[in-house]
Amino acid sequence: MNMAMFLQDPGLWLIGLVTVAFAMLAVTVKDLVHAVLWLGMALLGTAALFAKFDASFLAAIQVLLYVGGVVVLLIFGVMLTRNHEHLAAFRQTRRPVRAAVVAVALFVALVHAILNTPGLNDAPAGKSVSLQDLGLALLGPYAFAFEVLSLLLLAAMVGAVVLARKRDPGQPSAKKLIRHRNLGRQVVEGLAATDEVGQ
Amino acid sequence: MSPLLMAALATLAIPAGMTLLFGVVPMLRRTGKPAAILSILAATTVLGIAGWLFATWLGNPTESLQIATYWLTMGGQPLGQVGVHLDGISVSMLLVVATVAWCVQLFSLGYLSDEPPNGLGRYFTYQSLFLFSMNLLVLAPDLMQLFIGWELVGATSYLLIGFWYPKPAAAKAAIKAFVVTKFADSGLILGLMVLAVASGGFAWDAPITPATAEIVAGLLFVAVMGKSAQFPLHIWLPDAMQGPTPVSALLHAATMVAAGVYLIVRADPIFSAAVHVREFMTYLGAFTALFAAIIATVQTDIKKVLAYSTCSQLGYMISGLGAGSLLGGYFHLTTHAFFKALLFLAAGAVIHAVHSNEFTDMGGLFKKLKFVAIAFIFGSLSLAGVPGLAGFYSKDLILEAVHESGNHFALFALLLTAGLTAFYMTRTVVKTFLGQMSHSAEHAHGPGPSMTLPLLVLLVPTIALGWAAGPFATLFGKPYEFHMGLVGYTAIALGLGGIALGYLVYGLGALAFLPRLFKPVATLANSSVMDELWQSVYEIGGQTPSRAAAWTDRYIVDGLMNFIGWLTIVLGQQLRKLQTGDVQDYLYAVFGAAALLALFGGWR
Amino acid sequence: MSLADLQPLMLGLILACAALLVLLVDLVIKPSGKPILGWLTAAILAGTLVASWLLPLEGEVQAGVWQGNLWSTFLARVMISAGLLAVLGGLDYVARVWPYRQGEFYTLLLFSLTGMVLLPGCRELAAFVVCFELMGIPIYVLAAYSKNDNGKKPPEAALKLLLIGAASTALTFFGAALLVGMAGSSRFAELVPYEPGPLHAVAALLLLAGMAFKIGVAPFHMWVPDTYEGSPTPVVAFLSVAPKVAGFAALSSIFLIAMPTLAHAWRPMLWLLVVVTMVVGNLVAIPQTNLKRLMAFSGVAQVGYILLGFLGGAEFGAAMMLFYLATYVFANIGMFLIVHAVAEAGEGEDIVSLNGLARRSPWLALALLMFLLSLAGIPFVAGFWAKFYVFTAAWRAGHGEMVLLGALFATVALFYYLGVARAAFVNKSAIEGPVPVKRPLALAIVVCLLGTVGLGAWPNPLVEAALAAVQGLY
Amino acid sequence: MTAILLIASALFCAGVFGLLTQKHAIGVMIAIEVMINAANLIFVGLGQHKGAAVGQSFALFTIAIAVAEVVVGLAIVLLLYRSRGDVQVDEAREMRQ
Repeated sequence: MNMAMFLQDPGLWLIGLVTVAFAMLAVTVKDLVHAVLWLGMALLGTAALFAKFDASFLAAIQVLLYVGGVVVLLIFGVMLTRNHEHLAAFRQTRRPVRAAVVAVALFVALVHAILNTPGLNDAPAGKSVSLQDLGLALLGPYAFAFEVLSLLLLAAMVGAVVLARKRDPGQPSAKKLIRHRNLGRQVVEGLAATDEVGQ
Repeated sequence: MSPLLMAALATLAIPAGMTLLFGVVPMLRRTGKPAAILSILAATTVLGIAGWLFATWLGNPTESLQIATYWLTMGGQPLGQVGVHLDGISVSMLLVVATVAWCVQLFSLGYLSDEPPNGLGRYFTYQSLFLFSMNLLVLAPDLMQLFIGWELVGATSYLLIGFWYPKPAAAKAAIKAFVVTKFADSGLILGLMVLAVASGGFAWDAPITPATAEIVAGLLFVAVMGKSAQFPLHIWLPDAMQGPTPVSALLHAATMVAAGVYLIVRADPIFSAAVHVREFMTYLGAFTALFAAIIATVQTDIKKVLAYSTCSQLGYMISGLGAGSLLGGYFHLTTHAFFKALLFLAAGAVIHAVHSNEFTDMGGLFKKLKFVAIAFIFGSLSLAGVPGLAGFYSKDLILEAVHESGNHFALFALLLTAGLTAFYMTRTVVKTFLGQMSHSAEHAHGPGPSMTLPLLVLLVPTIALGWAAGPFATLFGKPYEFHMGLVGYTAIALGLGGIALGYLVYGLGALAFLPRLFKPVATLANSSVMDELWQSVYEIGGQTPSRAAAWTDRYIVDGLMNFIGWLTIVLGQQLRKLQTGDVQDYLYAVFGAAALLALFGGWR
Repeated sequence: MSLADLQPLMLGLILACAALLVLLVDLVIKPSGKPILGWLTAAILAGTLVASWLLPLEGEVQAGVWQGNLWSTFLARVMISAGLLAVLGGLDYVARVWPYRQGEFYTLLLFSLTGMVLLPGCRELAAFVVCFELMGIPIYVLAAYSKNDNGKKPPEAALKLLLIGAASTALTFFGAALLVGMAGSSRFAELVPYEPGPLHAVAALLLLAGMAFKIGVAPFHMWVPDTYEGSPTPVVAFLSVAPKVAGFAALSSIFLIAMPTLAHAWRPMLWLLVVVTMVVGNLVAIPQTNLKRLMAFSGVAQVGYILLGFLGGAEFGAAMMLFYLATYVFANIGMFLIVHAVAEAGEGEDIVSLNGLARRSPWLALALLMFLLSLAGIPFVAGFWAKFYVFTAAWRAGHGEMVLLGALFATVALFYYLGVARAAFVNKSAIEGPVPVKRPLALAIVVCLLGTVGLGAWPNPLVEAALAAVQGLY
Repeated sequence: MTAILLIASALFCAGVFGLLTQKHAIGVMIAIEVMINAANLIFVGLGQHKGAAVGQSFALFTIAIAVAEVVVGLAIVLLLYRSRGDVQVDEAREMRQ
């Protein structure tokens, strides 16, 4: 990265680097709750970049859906699976060197390819995509994908519900089952007792 | 459709129908004896048809008839055929197969008389299946159908080797045969593929360049090495002797193992273009012949002797075909089929009588089993190449051809094999039928008529087929004239010498009255000294190489196969450790590979 | 857009509606009547399969975003058959083990099938990715469907599938983002320029890595054995074939349609992956003792052969890949259903649990043998022709070395396939009496057996159909 | 465009690093979200640069799919927690080799 590239658009670089820093924090800090919050910050940084790209609708979606949805869900998950005995929410990381080798290798490959691919720095098209364009696209060429997406969300919802619920509708409750089993045991024990008396 | 083709189709339909009948109606199969008789009747019909066809072809040897339909296509282009193809070669082979199969089925009726009805029915189901498969192979109009027959006879072979499958050795032998021949068969599959890609079909005489012919022939020959038990893929054949003896006679001596030779004869247009492969065949065949003959001299199991002898004789055929003598290789296949089937069936009668395969349980059986012994001795003489008997003529053709091809190594090895063959067959005859009677031999009982009749039938071609070499040669459209050269005389001398030596070692060495007869000599050198002398000469001169060869066979060849197996297993166990169960390690694999892919993609 | 414009999508629409229908029926039905849901699903799938011959399914949707032709129809038939066989095979198990969540099971299965059926026709990356995920997400759920009933294994199996699946999705997205961003379009035809740069190659390979996970190419395969072992067997029967078929369809459409100009980048890598896959799959299968794990590695090895067809050049190779997939569906589902039947009889899922099967249930053992022979590529069951044609395709494309390697490993594969056969035919078992097989399960096994044996005797029609289907790809 | 690509690559590789170091299942999912976010950045950034609606549309689909995966993923993590009492991915090694 040279100075000229930076000076072309310093704002982009600043927000971008801050976002990357947030992301690094999200995957390295000790406390899992903090990590989720740092993830939220990184997502907000991305939203800021979206806004900078003049994609305000996407920025709003990013804030609403990602920061408002995913982050909350993840915190929820952390709370639900917090193991009070081991304090597992204080997450440990491991094998940072090995992981860094893989990540850096991938990064080197990407950077090398990016810097060597011609035609990436054409002049921008000039027109930016408006909300209206986006709407037309979603109901035009992407209507098929959009419809399939609705099925996907439904499937995910059905799946998540079926997995997360403790008892299926119509299934006798655990308490009832235990009562039945106890009843059975009492009967058996009672019979055994009568047997003993008989002898 | 001509009645000849109808009849040929019937040779396929009748045994196939029997197999289906036994398979679909278990009630019939489980009756045992009635099923056996039905199967034998079917085999008789097939034999009759084969005889009629053969007689027709003797009158008109160059005729060729075919009916076939396309069965496989590739990209809309017709590729494989099914049907029957009749010419001099297929018709004569059909007769050989039908005769031996008929004899073996009849013999089995007596041999397996102790088998429970259920097992007997199963046995004859397999026998019918084999007859169908072998006929399918023999009558194939192209290589693809031959391959189907090839695989089917292989499958029948595993079923029959493992017939007594509760016996662990039998089950193990069946699996060994399966793996080894399957490995070899991949050569056939690859060869077919190359042929299909190069010529757009599987025809015998597909138009291909000599270079392609070398590849195809080389790949096909790998399969032949497996099926026809050539070094180093012969290792399954001795183990295959775990099957019932009539099975060994039919599949592992006379017909199935000869399928490789038959394939080379059929695919002659391809093989004759492949000069280097043929040269290799000459060498390998000769080497196998010698190698197996040496091992045969130290075996103590009568079936193992015959099994190695089969390897050795197949080596003869391969060597002859490599030297360019189509007639020699094929004629030896024919004569060998008869006399080796005879030998195996006679051995079967012996085993049936003494309930053991080991020489130690035999000896002096000549008195008890006169006819069997005579049959076995004639078979041995034919195999040893005694002039006038069938084996002599066919062996001579091969030796002459190898001599003409100028391959001195092969000629030397084959001549030496001729002597050794005579030697070990004499040893077998002596140990089985002459000398001291063992304990179990004293209780031996003679075979019934269903076992004697097949021996009688097989005895005829064993003695007389050599005289029919002339008419036989016309099937190849070649003139035949018998002439004896130096090679022929050498072979006779070696054969007779081998017999004499064998008798000296095993006959005279063991005869107790000999010292008494020559008392003065015996006082000088008592019999035990003679014994030991012969023994030590034999040990140094004969035993050591044989032992070495047997050792090589067991530890090097078998060992190599085992080593490859061991290596795959060890590698598998090492690779398995990568599967740690830790999902993060799996992610490492995914992203490590992704990073490598990306690095490659970016720098390319 | 009128309804007539959606005609080519009809199979997908039927399946999506069926998923919703099952969900609705589930709401109103009494718990005791819920097994009807399985039969309903099976009937709908059978009906859809028949409909695939009756309905006109050719044509474009939305100016070429989706293309219905013989290619998409052929694959849809294979995938629907796989779904039908898995549903039939698992019918009694689902009703017995999860009596109160049968509706969701079939709904999710149908959703997954919808994604698969829609996948091969996609000619645009966004739709493609969404269909790919519609196929994947329900499978994560199905893999975890035993929840906490069977000890610690099922959640772990699902977690491994999910984490690796989600990470692969991220890879796919990133690759897709690079390609779409650089092209400014997500149409396959416009995705890669005539003279691609290094970043195009990197993006294509990241996409390959992301999708390789789904079909279980080594080294992206490592979730496969663990997930197979821990997941319910009827789910595994489905999971082991249907997503693989769809994954190969996806791979073909992306790489053969969109990236021919990048072939110099992905072909050598694919070559390498085939080698690694064959080595790892075949060798690691040998020491396995659990049948499902063994089948998992066997599946990895099979993927190596299928990829060989893909590698084997354009039309002929792709067609033979289709043929291989079709034969694989029958043999592999058949194997898993037999494992399922034996495990249901209370014998467990190890190879030793098959001991004495030939004496106990000869017909089941015969079917097992046929499936094993087909997987091993022994003549003359369906799998032999599959290997034969795939090898021929590779040979034609000049990959002689791969043919030799494949033939070598086909022999190695005999070790473990014969090991299974030996358990069934040679080993003895203390247990007597036949293995009980429920009727729908028996029906599914018989269909698999007929398919395996029938295609072995007469492979021609399917070969011709596959060759015709490939015409639709271009 | 190069700037966006470089920043996104850094973001993606940060995600990869996290994916490989986290011991907690939810930590792994956080890392995956970072990676998907990198993809979104490219979709939107390059799409706007080219003036093509495909970028933003695709990003929308991606976000929705990511949410769906998180939802199902959390349900599975919950199952794991119920069966094991913790959700450390390196502890869940019942099945291996």
